[in-house]
Amino acid sequence: MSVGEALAAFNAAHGEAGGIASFLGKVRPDGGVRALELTHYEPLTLRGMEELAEAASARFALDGALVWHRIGTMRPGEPIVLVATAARHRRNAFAGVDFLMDHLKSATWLWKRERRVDGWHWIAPRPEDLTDLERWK
Amino acid sequence: MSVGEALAAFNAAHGEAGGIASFLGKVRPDGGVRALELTHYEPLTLRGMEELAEAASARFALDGALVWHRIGTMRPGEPIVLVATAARHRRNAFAGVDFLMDHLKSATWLWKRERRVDGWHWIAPRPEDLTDLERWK
Amino acid sequence: MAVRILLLGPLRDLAERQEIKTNGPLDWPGLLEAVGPQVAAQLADEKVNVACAGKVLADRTSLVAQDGEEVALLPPVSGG
Amino acid sequence: MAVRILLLGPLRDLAERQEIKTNGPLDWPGLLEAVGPQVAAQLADEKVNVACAGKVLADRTSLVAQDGEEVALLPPVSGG
Repeated sequence: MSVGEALAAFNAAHGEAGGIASFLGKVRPDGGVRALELTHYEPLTLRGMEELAEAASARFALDGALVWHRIGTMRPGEPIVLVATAARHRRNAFAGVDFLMDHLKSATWLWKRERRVDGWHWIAPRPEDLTDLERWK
Repeated sequence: MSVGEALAAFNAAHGEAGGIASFLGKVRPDGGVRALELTHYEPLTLRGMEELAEAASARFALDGALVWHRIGTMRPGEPIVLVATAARHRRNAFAGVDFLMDHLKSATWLWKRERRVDGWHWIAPRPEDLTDLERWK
Repeated sequence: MAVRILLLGPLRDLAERQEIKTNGPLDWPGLLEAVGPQVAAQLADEKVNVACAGKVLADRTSLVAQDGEEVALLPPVSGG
Repeated sequence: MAVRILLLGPLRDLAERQEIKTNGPLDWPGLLEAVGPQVAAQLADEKVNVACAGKVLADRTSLVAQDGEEVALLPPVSGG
């Protein structure tokens, strides 16, 4: 299922929602990045993402939430993450996507490394990612 | 062109952007709304939307912006408005969509009325729409 | 050739017409007279903008529309 | 049947292996010994979480893993 198909299905599933917000994150080609690799810990990662979607739905009165994250090796321009929310009011839909992305960035069991010309480099969360996460506490 | 096709084309056109945020606004079926009618003033509306997209692009360092608004009569569940932004960083993409939607709601030459069981009613901007707009000043 | 006065949004319903034609040049007092008392009362609200020849006027009372030009009365908007 | 210790993310590279097997029951001092000094040094950082049998431990030093259970060493995450 492509990103477009997933969004179309999510939209069709929420015909009564006033608004649908989404975010698609892709591998950026800058900094000489040749590839990105995402790994997870299967017994924890999916369950954590399900709990995250439930937390967002309750907190922002969402009609629904879509939370996708790829694992494996991806090349520049390829999608990594797709989040969508359906809500009665647009500000709730926005806040839901914002909340979900901040938690996928720095509070989900995923590890990211990039391959540059000189080999693989692990990516630590940036200080601003952690500041972003603090906003929801 | 459907909403899904428009988003897919926008995504394809911005392969180098790290993130793409979007918002789709639809006619809500609640409050007994049978139909929504949007009118515009042709010599001003499109030009105003183009200026708005340029302002958002400059302000949030966007790689691109998609701003669509339908006019005419729409039924519950149908799309009214579609906004998408491409940016290097997700917070910029989010802010761009938020900014564009606030301005489409209450600072674009569009007038909205809804048909309920007792006839047509003009919709004035809500006080919170104007407060939302103030945030960007 | 005349001045076309276009009524947008709720003003269209209030006036029960979409358009009024009158002879130019048309200034602000002339506009208030041409649209009739009901619409003129609405124009007392500064949130109703006036455009002439495709430009919104910063000062509505400075209106001078020539024959062949379009004047648009733009009440508060609501899109999205 | 043994305790499997799984190394995630950067710890996998540091240890140059993905998995260490040892005999249960395995407690916190036993874990530090089993993983070797380099990984043990990383575990001094409280931001490295430890899960046992699919649950993240609130207090890592309370670890008691039985034979057949999986222990996962979870360094700081970075997704999205």
